[in-house]
Amino acid sequence: MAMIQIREALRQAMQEEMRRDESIFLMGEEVAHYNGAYKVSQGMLEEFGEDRVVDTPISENGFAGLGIGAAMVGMRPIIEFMTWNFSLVAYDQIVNSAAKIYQMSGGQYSVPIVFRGPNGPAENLGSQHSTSVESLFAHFPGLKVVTFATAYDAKGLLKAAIRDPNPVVFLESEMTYGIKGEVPDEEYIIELGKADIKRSGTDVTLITWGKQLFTVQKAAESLMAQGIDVEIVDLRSLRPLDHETVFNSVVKTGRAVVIHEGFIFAGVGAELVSRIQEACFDVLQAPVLRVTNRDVPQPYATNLEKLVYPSEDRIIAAVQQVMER
Amino acid sequence: MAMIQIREALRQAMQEEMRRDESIFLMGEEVAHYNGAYKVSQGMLEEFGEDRVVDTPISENGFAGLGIGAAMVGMRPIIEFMTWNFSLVAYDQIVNSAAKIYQMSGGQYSVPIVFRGPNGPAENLGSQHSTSVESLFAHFPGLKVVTFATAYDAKGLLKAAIRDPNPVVFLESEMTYGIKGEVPDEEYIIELGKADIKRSGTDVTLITWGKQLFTVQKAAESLMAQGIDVEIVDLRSLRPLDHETVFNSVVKTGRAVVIHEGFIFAGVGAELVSRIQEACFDVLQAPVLRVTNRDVPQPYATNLEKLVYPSEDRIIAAVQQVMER
Amino acid sequence: MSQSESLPAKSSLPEISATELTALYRGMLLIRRVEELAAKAYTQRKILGFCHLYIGQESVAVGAAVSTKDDYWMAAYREHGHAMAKGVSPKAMMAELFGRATGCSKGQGGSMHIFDKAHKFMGGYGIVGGHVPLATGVAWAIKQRKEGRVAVVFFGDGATHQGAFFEALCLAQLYKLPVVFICENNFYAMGTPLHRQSAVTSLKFRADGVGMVSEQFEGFDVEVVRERVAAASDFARAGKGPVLLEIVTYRHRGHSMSDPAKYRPDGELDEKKKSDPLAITKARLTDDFGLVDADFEAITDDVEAEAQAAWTFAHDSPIPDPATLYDFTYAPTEA
Amino acid sequence: MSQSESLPAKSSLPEISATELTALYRGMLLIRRVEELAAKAYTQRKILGFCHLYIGQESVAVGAAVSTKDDYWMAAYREHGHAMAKGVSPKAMMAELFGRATGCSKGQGGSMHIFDKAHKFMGGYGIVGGHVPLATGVAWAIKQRKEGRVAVVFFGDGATHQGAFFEALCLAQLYKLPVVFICENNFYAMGTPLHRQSAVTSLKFRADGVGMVSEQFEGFDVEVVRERVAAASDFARAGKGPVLLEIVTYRHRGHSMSDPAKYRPDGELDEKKKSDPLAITKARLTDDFGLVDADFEAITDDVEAEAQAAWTFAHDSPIPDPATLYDFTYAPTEA
Ligand SMILES: Cc1ncc(C[n+]2csc(CCOP(=O)(O)OP(=O)(O)O)c2C)c(N)n1
Ligand SMILES: Cc1ncc(C[n+]2csc(CCOP(=O)(O)OP(=O)(O)O)c2C)c(N)n1
Ligand SMILES: [Mg+2]
Ligand SMILES: [Mg+2]
Repeated sequence: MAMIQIREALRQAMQEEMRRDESIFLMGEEVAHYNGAYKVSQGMLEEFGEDRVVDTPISENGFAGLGIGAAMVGMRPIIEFMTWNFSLVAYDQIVNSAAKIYQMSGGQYSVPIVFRGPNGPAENLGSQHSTSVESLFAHFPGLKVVTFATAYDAKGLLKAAIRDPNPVVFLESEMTYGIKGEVPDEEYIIELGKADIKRSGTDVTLITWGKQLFTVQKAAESLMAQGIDVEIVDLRSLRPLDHETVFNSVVKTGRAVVIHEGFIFAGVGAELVSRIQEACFDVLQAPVLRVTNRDVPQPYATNLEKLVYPSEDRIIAAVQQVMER
Repeated sequence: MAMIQIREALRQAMQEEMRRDESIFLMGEEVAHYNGAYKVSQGMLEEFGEDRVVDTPISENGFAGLGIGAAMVGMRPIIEFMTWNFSLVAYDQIVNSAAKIYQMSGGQYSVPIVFRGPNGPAENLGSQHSTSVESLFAHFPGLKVVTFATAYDAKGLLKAAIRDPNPVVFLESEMTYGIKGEVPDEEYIIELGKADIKRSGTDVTLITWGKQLFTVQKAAESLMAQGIDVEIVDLRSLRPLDHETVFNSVVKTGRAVVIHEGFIFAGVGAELVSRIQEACFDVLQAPVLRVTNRDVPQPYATNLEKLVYPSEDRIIAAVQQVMER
Repeated sequence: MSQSESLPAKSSLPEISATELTALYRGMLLIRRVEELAAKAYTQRKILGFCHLYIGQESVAVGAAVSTKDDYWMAAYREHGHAMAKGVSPKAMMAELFGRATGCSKGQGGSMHIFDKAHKFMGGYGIVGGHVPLATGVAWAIKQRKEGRVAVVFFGDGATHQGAFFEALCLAQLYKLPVVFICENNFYAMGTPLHRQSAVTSLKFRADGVGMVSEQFEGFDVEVVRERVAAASDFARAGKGPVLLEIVTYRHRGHSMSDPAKYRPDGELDEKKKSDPLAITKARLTDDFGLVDADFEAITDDVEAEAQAAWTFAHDSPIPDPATLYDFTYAPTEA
Repeated sequence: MSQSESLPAKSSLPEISATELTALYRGMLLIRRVEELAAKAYTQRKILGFCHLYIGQESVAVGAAVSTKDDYWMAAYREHGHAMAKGVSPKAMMAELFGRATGCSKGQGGSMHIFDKAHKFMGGYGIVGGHVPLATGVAWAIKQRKEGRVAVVFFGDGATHQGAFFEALCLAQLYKLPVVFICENNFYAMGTPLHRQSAVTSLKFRADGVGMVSEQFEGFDVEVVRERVAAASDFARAGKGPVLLEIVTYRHRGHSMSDPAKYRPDGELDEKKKSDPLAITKARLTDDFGLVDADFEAITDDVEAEAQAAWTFAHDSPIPDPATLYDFTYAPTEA
């Protein structure tokens, strides 16, 4: 086991896969000569050369489409969006081409492509640079949507995403690239579509994904101190969604809170709540609550921005609320 | 009261407002000389001239942006998307410019614009032409999202949308433009954000919007015949969402089914379910169910396509299921 | 702008023979007859949804296919002609239009989404301009794998105002990708004539903005298309970079089956029908290659039989099995 | 392509006077000093998020403002200089960077989203190319209302590969809208030099693809910018259509405060600093208008006081009231 940064874990995943399979290439803004806007692809140009680590102009719609076309004829592109905010100019390509070509062609053309990059807010970037896009993609059958919190999960999931024959939206976070975690020396893959119970508990199920796991874990410590034994489910894959693991947990605890960044309205949290209340109706002791962004475009000023995102306090309050029933 | 087609109701709304306010103009593909791809704008070029009823090239991102810029300096554009499927190439403009400019500018620039056109599937158009976009826009604070089923609602809501100082996503349906309904001779406006109870009942609340109202109404007839007294809530506005009306109904009936076209995953239906289970937890006799598209890109073949959309049968089955609890 | 290079005046193709030109004529006629049957089936509601006919433009697809038989093609939603020119069987295509399990896209795609991997026909697409970037990706793969192929992508005049089209041109030129961009300028995007879509009505100029080689020509004569597309594909195949061809053409029918096309100026259609590709090539075969009425009758009979067989096949084919509904959402993950 | 027209060699502006040029010099210096303070505040974490400095490019915004004082401006995220050139007070801007309630965007926007309606400064925007279409809409309104104004939109070389940019050009030219598109070609989009972004490195050629008048020139000398932007705005104001100007410039700092800019070839920055706009104009004022050291000292003192006052104002201003969190999502519906 080595302790490495998340950016290194992601890089290792790409490197190992690229060594194994010549059809994989990485393309995006600043990924090659600049070594990545957030240094995820550091050194990869040197190892793989300009044909496989490719800088693009600022033409997301164009190069997303380029990747899809290449995937149709058997390449395995990894398309980096400098951040997912900028994927919205390429939205049509992802949801109307990548997600639908396998279906439209009656199964003749699959689209083995990974779109990856940092999702969600960093700090003080204002409303155009802070969007969490998961629900915008997870809405669409034909896409897979994957995210992670730890270095271990980052590497194993990215390798699985690269090997998947379907388009995968892979969501990282600018804020956690530098966080270290243990990663095995030997090769491993984490199957897509499997949630991970990051902590077992009996009183209440906290469901989350991505970097919110860290906030949830901190809140969990306070809650434990208050004698509330929480179970933490880290979804990892949003589509396919491992509702079995979620349901099993809620059946055990009888209570659930979903915590995620991004807007609440028709978010992935809403999907979870809907499924839980349907499957676990008879065991639920309290309504399932959501802790998400406040329903406003993200303001720049720090004091306002902090009010917007899920916080330890808000998570604790929500858990207390469901425990009171 | 006159019986008019929905397309006429929409046209009247635009005409009346354009006569009243010179700053309004209609822009989109084929809206002028061709009189509208679906004839909604029939005759409007003749009445208002080329400066106010404007044909565009196939540049949705461009002309959506044009509308937003014009709105910032006091014009009131109505931007028609030939269908909302094609709005996805303009997604960035709508969610990153229109939705956020009021906020980014600290309230200096409002964006009074209506984006309108047919949403959702028609028949046998395949997967790229059948997307229901409501959740993709309703997700974003800063936008309003409005839809309707009847001619009466169409006119009153479109007039309100045009007068609203915020960007409004206004969703119509190709399939219902020809349906007639009564519309008063005198002027009226329907406030945005108010649901309408299309039928009162006591046993179960059916919540829907847009053209699914008609399927729901048909299902309701069968259900009534089985002795199940349904209440039908037509949301009309998806954002802001009139959850008060919904909650009041569910408090009365204790049961709810949400019916909508489009994909289920993180749809507006999920938002409704989440809010209902939270607000009405103690009165709910059964889980809230959703009847939506099957989770596949829409196939072309009629027999498959029919399986995908919410049907009377599926609605009836869902209602029976919640009634059995 | 300073176009660094222009296409050579002459392609690598040999002079056309009677046999070859006859085959091209037959190819065009087949498209026309199959589409006429499709139109009939549409009015009988055997074909549903949108149905965009290619009638009048056949020379473009058929001429383009000569030099690019083993290359990759993509087109928009008006793609029946391209599909058949590329080798897709009329049966499999007609069955697709009928929404049958035997359709080339298994009944999943319909008229706008004809796919046939065996013939490297990579689809019809419904979002105007949206497929143009895909072709740059195919070309990317070709270049990396040194396949010696080209990617050919067809789109209309209306698509040349889309950001996706522009970005694709930018990328193709930057990376010197082997793409032949074929703009079929039929002067209308639905009901809007080109001069009300664009300030520049010669669309080959779009290439100037990105430094790409381009050429405009009339495409009613299949021999001209054959020759100039060959010149373009020679160029791209040789690694010299992409080419934008603007091929001037005309559609005889409305935008789709539901468009009465009342926006045409009086007499325009009649005038344009004088340059019907079938008539031009028939005249040439008669005048210069000595074909006689009996030859044309034989071709026509043969084509009509093939078209009719397509109808029969489609008509008699089973509709998709409802049990397959979920089979086309995700490709199965290999073990 | 056949550019129908080119800009007149001479604008309607009078010859520049000592007073005017001194004011332009002062304007450029003010931008520089305020940004230097912003950089300092950034390193002290008083300014957060992204912070893109305009240092080195000041001549473009300041020169452009001369003929477009009462016109509408929009810019990207590197817009401090444009904002101040357009009249936004350094205090209100600095307070915005500090995230204060007194900021021109009330602390909602930050460095990338400076807005000031009173000065027709319609914002900085964060999605590359995304604001370019907005300017066509402003121009649409101008044209309909016969305001006699123009819309001026600034963007970088990197934005000229975006579909949004291209579609905006198409629309502006089709409708003959009074827009002056100003591409500030500083040869880098983040770390990528222009020749690796685009096959065409003279970006004025983008205009050729849509038939628009365009011109490229070096913008280090504020007088040149003043004159050529005036020629362009004369043209657009007269209803002759939009213009694309490619103004060659250079940024002295990294892309943003967090970019060390190691990608520059050795010596490039030093070489470019020889054409620092401040130095050029200072020399001209000295050589041709007789300004002496004391004059420059007075200007510098004055500017430094103003910049310092901006810092103090920002620093002493209150942060936004948390109770206002929900006030900026929707404009209130009138009764
Ligand atoms: C992005 C987008 N906008 C609008 C449409 C609706 N639409 C379908 S075809 C068409 C006209 C296209 O014209 P052109 O590209 O010239 O092709 P042609 O039909 O002449 O072959 C339009 C506007 C669409 N499919 N996609
Ligand atoms: C659509 C989009 N893609 C990527 C980015 C990230 N990004 C921000 S600035 C920038 C470079 C822009 O370069 P240029 O347009 O030349 O402007 P300059 O920074 O030189 O002023 C990039 C890639 C973005 N903001 N928006
Ligand atoms: Mg056309
Ligand atoms: Mg630049």
